[in-house]
Amino acid sequence: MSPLEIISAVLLAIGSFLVLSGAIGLLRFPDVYSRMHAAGITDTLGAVAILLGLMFLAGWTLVLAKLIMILLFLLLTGPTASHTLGKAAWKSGLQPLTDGREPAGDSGKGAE
Amino acid sequence: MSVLFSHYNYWVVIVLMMIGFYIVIAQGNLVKKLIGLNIFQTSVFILYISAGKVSGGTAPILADGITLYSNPLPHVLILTAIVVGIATTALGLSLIIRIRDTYGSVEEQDVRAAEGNRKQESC
Amino acid sequence: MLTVTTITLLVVMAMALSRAFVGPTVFDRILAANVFGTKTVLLIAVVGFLFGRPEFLDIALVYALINFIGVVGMLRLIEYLEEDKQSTEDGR
Amino acid sequence: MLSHLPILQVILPLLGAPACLILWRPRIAWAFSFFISALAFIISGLLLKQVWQGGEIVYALGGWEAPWGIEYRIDLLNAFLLLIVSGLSTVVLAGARQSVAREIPAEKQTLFYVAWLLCLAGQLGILATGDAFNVFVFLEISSLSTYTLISLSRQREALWAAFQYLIVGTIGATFVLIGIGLMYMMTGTLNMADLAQRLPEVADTRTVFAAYAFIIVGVCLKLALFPLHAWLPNAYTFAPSVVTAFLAATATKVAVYLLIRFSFTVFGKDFSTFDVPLHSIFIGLGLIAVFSASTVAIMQRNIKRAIAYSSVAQIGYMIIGLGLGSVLGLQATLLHLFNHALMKGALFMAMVAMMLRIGGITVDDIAGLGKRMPVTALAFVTGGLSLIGVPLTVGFVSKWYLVSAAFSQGMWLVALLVVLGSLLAVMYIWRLVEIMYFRESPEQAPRGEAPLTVLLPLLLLVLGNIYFGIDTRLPVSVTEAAASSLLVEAYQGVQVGGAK
Amino acid sequence: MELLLDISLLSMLVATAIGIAVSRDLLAAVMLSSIYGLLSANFFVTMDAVDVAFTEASVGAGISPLLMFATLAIVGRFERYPHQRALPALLLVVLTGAMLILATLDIPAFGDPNAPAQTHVAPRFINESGTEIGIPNMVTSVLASYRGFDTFGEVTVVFAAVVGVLALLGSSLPAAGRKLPDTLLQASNHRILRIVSKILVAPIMLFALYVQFHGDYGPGGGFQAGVIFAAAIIIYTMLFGLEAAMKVINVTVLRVLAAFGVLLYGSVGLVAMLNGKNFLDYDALAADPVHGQHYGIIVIELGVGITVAAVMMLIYFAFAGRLIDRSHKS
Repeated sequence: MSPLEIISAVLLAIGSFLVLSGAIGLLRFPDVYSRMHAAGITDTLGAVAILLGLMFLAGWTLVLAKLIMILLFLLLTGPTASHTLGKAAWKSGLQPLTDGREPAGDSGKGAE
Repeated sequence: MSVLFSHYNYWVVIVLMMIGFYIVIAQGNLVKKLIGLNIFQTSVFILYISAGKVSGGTAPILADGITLYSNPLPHVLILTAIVVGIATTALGLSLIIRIRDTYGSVEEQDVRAAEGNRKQESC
Repeated sequence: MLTVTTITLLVVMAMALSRAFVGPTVFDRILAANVFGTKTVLLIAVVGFLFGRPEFLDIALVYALINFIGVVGMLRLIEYLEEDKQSTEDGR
Repeated sequence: MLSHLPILQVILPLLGAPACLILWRPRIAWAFSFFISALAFIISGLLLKQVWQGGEIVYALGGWEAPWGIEYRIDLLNAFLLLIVSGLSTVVLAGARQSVAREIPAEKQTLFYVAWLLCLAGQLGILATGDAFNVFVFLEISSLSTYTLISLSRQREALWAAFQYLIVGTIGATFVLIGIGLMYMMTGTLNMADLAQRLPEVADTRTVFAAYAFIIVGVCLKLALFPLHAWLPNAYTFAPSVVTAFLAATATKVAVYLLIRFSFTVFGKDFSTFDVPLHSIFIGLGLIAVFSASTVAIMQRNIKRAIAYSSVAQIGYMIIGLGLGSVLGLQATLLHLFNHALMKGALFMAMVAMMLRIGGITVDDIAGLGKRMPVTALAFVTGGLSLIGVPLTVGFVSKWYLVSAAFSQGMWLVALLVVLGSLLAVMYIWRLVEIMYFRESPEQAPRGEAPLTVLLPLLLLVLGNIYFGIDTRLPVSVTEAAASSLLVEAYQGVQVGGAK
Repeated sequence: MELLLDISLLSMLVATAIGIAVSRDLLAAVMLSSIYGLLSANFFVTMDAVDVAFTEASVGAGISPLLMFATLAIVGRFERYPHQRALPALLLVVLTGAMLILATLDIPAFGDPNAPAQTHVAPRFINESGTEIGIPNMVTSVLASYRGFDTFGEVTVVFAAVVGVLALLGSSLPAAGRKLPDTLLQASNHRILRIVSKILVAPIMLFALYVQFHGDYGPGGGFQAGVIFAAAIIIYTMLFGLEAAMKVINVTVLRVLAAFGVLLYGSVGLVAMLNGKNFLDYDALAADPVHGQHYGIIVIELGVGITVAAVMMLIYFAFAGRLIDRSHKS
């Protein structure tokens, strides 16, 4: 294994871990906002790690350029999407879950 | 057992096809019908593409050092079919919008009922 | 490592899919769809390397684009429906 | 340029449609599309002559020979149908302008002609092509434009009718697509002639059987063969009048053509009549269609709907001829394709004239029409007589061939039932005749004939009904040659099959 | 690994399809159908059909859900009745499915390189297209040249669709100069979204051009490029309103462009005919047949791209216009 491959493997491993933890958050967290928090953050960072890992495998080719394009695109759109989503949820009157009470949004107004 | 391994792909596709077909004929909401139609057609596309796969082959774009390619012909056919599918969907959706304008509903039951009333009136 | 990443991504896709099924609010579903979309982008990229033909990354770029447009479209629809509902309620 | 006729036939309307959209003015669009359609008609006449004299014409598109490329293959069968379709389109289009101006909002009239040209191009494309997948593509062109044409009507039910047709039509087309895919998996080719060569090797597999079943069911959905006919009466009743005239005269013909092409050319007579019990199914369904649809037709108040149900019945006759599976039976079907186009063209064209003057088409609207619009009423009656199959009209010719085909195979029961079915047609036509001639007109009912531009095409169709009923040489000789050329190869196949 | 990918994608597809069937919230159903599109596109990638994956992603997960969302905004979000005639439908479906499964028992095994589909017609495309057409992407070769007439038909289908949509919804398409009350469509409260999208519009169009002209060498081509180009305009329309979009490009121009693309495609065929070859025989376009093929493919792909982009924009405009009409009424 060349050093490049080792770096790439490490990055891929980090990415996989982040993505997986984000997904667990997406499944296990109690309300939209916390799920958004879990998914939004890990999603972007995980994607960055995985794409970086792939870049080390690609070498100096057109593939590298395309990977960078994808990375830039994801970096730009991922947070924007999360932000807009959160804003839309808030505007629709969905309340975040606080101190253990039932989330008001669950099958509440937002689901209608 | 060998049949299972060599054909399971097709069988799953058929199950998909039949789910789509079921939505088209059993569900009354017109938008849902079109969604079902989409699933039905997409599954047929998957059937075609599965038929073009050659095990060990790669995408049919010439590259150095690669000798085994999958069959490009089904890909071409399905490209055409996908376009036909979206054309049908667009037309169907605009019909639905107009139906909603005139009948006030997009449920098959309501539309049929409205039709029935009119027929009785005219008799 | 590519294999492991692929499997992880598949698992994550399945999890996102189940969140999209369960909901419960529509924003959960949109979030799940968004997560699902980005994972698809990554999967295509990784699979390209796994099968040794990584030059088809154009597709991944299209996925990312489509995913973004889809999310925006969904959100606009929700907002439209909300406002529509409010305006009819006001009308009453 | 003569060698390019097969493709010119199709691309003229195909390129005419976008050109028409750019022209935009409705009046110019009408003139332009009429011109294109007439050109296509002339070309199809030339093609028929070429095929009659020189045999099959093959045209490789893009210069790639089949089976790698797509080819057009014109034989007598499709040359004959090309002539019917483009001819009827031209005649109906000639009388369409005033009717369209009355029934369709001004800003949509151009789109109407564009859709008409696309529909024509689609149908001609289906007829001319020798490639199974190309059939699917052109099937969809004609279907999409047909949905558009139907939905352009001012009646609100047309929207629902068009949607129903869209769902059914798409399911049908997808079934055809499945069938083509299964055939491709078994043979590796899409070219019809090539398929015909390679299918016998795998004819005894379940896959090929299923492929055939899916294609037949898909086409029959389009054809509105009983019991898959539910969409047709609505679509025909609520579509704009000229569209009904066009569709009734051509769309079912194209579907029957596909049935013949796939059954006899692609799969071969051996397969479709020996491996699959097709004749009994077709004859049975055909007879049920004749009786059930005719009975329903008797009870309709809207005469457009009555004649639409009669179309379902007439499709039954065509299918019976197919089911007989003999040269004579096939010839009867082909003759009936031609004759049915003439008589339905005349009947629906008469209704175009009525709609233009009276604005309605129910039984009450046409009371006393014999006095108010004598020419139109007479034309309608002549078309009706032809539908019944009275001697000296075209309807008689095809019924005669059908009955004698049944007799020659000893199926006297089928022959008897066919004759009985005609009696039902007498009932629904007589009812309309009675209303038109023996009932008093309502007070202040509009009177006076439709303008000459509508009457002339109508009279042309009526004259066609009578002329070809007396001088039967042209259709009979062409259909005879076409039918035997389709089945003679198959007969050789029978001998091979008998030898093993 | 391929087997694992295959199985997991297929099972997710089945799960999604069932989810669509049972969901009575149409919004969820459309969302799932867009996921279905993504999944099947993924499946196409594992089946080596990169071009198809490209198209399916942009159609099945892109345009078609967008149109459905617009429709839902007009017709409402929930299904009103439970399934009707569920039992007969189920019976029919099971019967058809059983027949199909029986049919598959006799087809060659999945991936079999000796299946007739792989040995009869296809080898010529794989082995000869490199020298006969001279471009590496076989799918483009077959699509644009060997079966160029199918593609001509495909463009015509797209054109037929826009004719239908204009006939049905065209009256809501404002003529130039009409004031549109589309505050609802302007999303003026989404400042970040608007800025980011505005930044993205130009690169997306650039990417569309890349896809258009790179189709000979990789996945892509006129259709995909047209869809992506239209997507850029659609995202702009969604955030800045129909009026703003129509200032950029107006309906009459789009209508002419939609027709022009088809005519461009056809005229390539006619030129070939005038040069004494058959319709769409690109050999006739240059002295050297391979050059001729290349020119022909570039021009017809351009025709496809123009028509598809114009048509998709027109269709979306017609839908959005109907949305405004309706909000204006209420």
